[in-house]
Amino acid sequence: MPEEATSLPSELEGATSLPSELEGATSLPSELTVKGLKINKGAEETMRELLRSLLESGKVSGVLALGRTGNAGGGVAYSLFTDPDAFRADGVAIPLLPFMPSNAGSLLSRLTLKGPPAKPVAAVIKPCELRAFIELVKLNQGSLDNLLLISSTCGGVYPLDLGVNGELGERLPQYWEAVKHGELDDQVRPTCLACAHFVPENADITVALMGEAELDAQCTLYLNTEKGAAFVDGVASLPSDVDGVASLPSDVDGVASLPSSEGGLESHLSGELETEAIQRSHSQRQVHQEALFAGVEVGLKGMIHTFGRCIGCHACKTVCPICYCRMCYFDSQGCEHSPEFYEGELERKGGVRVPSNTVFFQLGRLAHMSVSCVGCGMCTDVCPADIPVSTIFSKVGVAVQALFDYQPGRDVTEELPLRTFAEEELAQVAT
Amino acid sequence: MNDKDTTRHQAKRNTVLDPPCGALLPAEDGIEAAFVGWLKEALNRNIFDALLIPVEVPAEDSFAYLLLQDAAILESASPLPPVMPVQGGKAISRLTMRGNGNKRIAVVVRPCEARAAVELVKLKQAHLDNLWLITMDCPGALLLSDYLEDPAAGAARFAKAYADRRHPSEWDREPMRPVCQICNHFSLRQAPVSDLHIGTLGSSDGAVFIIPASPKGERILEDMDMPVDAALDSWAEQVEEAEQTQTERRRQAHTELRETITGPERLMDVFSNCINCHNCQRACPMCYCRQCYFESAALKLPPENYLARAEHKGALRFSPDTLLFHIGRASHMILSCVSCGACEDACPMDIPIAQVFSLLADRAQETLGYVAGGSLEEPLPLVAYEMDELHQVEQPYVEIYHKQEVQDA
Amino acid sequence: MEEQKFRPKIVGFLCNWCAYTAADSAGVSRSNMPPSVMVVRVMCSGRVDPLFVLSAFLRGADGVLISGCWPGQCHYQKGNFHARRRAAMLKGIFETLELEVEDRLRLSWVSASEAPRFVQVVEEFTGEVEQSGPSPLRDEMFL
Amino acid sequence: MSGEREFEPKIIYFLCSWCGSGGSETAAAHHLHYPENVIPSRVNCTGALPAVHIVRPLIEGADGVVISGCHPGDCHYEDGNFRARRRVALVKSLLDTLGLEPERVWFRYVAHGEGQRFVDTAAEFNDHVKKLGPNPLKTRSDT
Repeated sequence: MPEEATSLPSELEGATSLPSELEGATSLPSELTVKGLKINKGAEETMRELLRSLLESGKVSGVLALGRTGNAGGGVAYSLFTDPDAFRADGVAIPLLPFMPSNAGSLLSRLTLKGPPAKPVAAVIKPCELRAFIELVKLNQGSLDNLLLISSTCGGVYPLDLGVNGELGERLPQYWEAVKHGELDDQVRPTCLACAHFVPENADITVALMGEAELDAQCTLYLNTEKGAAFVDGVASLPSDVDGVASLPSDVDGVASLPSSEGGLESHLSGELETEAIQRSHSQRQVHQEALFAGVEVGLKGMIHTFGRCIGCHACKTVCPICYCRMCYFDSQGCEHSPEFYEGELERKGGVRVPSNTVFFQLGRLAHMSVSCVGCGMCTDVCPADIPVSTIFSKVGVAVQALFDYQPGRDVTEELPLRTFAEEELAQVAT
Repeated sequence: MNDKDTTRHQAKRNTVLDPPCGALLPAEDGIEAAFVGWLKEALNRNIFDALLIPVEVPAEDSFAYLLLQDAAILESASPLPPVMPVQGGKAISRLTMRGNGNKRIAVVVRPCEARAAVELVKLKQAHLDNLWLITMDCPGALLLSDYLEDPAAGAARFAKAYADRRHPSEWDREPMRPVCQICNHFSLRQAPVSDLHIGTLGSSDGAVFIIPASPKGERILEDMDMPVDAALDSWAEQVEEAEQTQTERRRQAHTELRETITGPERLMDVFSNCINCHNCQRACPMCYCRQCYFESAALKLPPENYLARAEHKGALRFSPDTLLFHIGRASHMILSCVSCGACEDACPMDIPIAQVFSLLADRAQETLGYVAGGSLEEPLPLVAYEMDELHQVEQPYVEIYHKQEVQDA
Repeated sequence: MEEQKFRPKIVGFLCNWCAYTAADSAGVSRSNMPPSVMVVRVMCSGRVDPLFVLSAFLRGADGVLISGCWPGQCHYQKGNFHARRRAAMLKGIFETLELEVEDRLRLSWVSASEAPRFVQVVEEFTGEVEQSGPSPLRDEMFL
Repeated sequence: MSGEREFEPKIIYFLCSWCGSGGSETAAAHHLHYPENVIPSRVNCTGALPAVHIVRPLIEGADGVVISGCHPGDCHYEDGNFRARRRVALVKSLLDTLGLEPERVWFRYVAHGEGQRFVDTAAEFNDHVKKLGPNPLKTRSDT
């Protein structure tokens, strides 16, 4: 019961004093690398408790997380919660729901576009959303200041269709069962099945989900940054006084020894999060990815086959977190052609599609954003013509990013590849 | 003012077309084939220079508007495809937004697409001078998502539902999109905005009517050496009958719909799944703005604003403008809404947006005495006004408050 | 009876300071070169947005030539380095999608004084494109 | 928590700069007062008030919106108020169809000299909205 939980005394002790029967966090060397905070509550409950307590104590002024909408509670949308009650067991917030109605990276960008919030705001987002946000920050579309980013080792999300026809709720038990075994439910989006980056990078706090057999009863929070540790520190309701549960070092020294976020956030995944389950899932998803990429219809014929049924709604662009331009070139005057243009094309080819620029739009968008494509899959999800946009974009993204040894969302201090260069490189390109 | 009144009334009177006669097009081998053959002949005889018509895409899983002048491409053309992937009005607008071209182009569209084109002309987003609009009695279209699941099966479903093209009472509207099921502008009579209309209703075996609806259309039939001498009584009769049933269906559906959407509680249930992708706006032929207000800087606010609103409500849905977007969009385009259903086709969350908008459109257009796409002459309702109208929205002034104020003072 | 010889259309984006000047001086010195390149002068090869290249291909070009100053000689110091990265990216996209146009995009450094080199680049590239024939993207209706 | 306190509506009062605002100035000159929770907002002409700006306050936190422009025939721009009337009719039709209380929007002409009428309108609308109660939209978190 949350009410009880709040009244529990804070049992913060040094990390070194963790009882030995717990593996994972406790098996680490006593000094600096201790980041796993083991809690004897389920992951869902832990999240609720943590967020509720953060709001209640005023440590954060708001929490961006998924929540139910509508009276029937049928819909799911991200919301900016300020009322701690939303995170009670019967509250509307559902922070860990495997569903992505929009890429929260875009939402965080919208929130912080005009500057960081005056008081901290927490956000519970998925690894790909986090990567997207890092890219957006690099593109000057948001700010990391005063944000507490909480993410989890992701078991994928369900396609939007499942949220519409109400199957989402029914599938959840299956989903969590699979996640516990470090597996993926086969109904999650193909993009997720093939996701190579399901372990969050740059999160202040990471909730371990994949392969956590006991995630209904206990969970581990990895405090990757000083910021993350500082926020969790003092959350009374989390570390319980039940035997065998680790808690965070309360002394400042212990906290300070955690990896610092100075000079930008960096990935500080330590060995303990790279569990066997995660590694297994990694290789499984790699196989999926290869199969998925191999299935892309390539060549001009392939493009026309794939994008022939495109209705030109540009929804893929609208939901794409990286496509932040307020006025896309393909919606601009540059793409509003005169009748003479169409007549010229008609003379040349004998026939011309109206509206034009179907494949041009896709290739042009690739040219503009593929170096930053995080492979979140929103584009496929939202496509009313069921075009596997994301598969194609990921495939190209991976290839193009490899050219520049770049990984979107890896490091906020890393320059965007098209904004930087090395004098001695790519000599083979110029002839 | 008198002048204005007369023109408006004339415009309104003109909106029911009753040409006494049409031409007959033999169609022993199927209506589509006959129609396409006729178009091919017209193209070969240089009656038009080019055609804008839905053509099956190479993957054979959908249709796209293609501007063509090579008659060979017409083989894969479909004058009445089972789906409406791109609203034809939008295609016309893309083609002619910068002015009339030099080529004479015949455009084959559904009636709702022709009405959208007319609205777009009034909104200065299209030019029809060098276009010939050709429409057909339309049974509706399938939901795009349903069709794409299995295009071949979809095409078969569409063909079956529309097997008897001559009797609307035989049309099975069940497989069609909800907004098509309640469409009462499926023919030309109430919105004679095309130049030629293919009347399948009430036609006899082995022939369909080609009905001239404008002097431009008459000239084409003349040039094609087609005598305009077939009486249209049976067509008019069938259309009128179907219009009545459809109008009744529409009224009933709208009454039922109102029950399910009115009030903030129910309304927010309708929009609870919305993901703010604005795809309805993107697909809508009337939403022509290059930069939509709802994607503009006007709604990009500092974090304190969002947090303050969240504080006030306990939480703030994010992105925060779901309802504002839908009502606001309605306030921008609803008077031109032709209930074409493009929005619903494009919605990834299956929100019955076209149905809601068709209800809003009917009522708003009724309030302002306007029919979207009804005629080129009638001015847009927010551009025109009458001095003596709509007094019901003016709040009458009652002196009672005056007295109170004096007492207070 | 002979079929008309295929004459490729190449769109050349030439930087104002180097390649364009080289082309100009090649013309002034009456060098012979194939009339295949339609020149678009840009202030810097770094000005060439990937969309320029795509739009050239999709609207009928058989080849695209981007030509600017040698590395280290850019009038704007680093524009050509950016151009090189963009070209690499475009080629990466073309290769991944197997659009068979990656060899139809050429990036060549030509300094202002290298008129003969410009002629050579145009001759070479025109020859290559002639060999490969018309671009597959050229006549496709459903683009 | 604040259930005990009397409901004090938040009202946006759009005033055209020639008549409505003039009315408020006249009211000020006569030392008439109107409820403090009525927030005046000047627009150049009611005809220049987009329909969205009537809807937006209702969703983002207001309990009512009232609009005052010149009397028919008095518009500084000749016909702005007639256009405004059509727009208000449109908004009211939308709100009515969606069951969102069109009575939260008022449209009443106030001339420059009619200070009393301005004050009365503010007071009367304030009472009217009080009777309607809080706008249900403004407390919903999922709009």
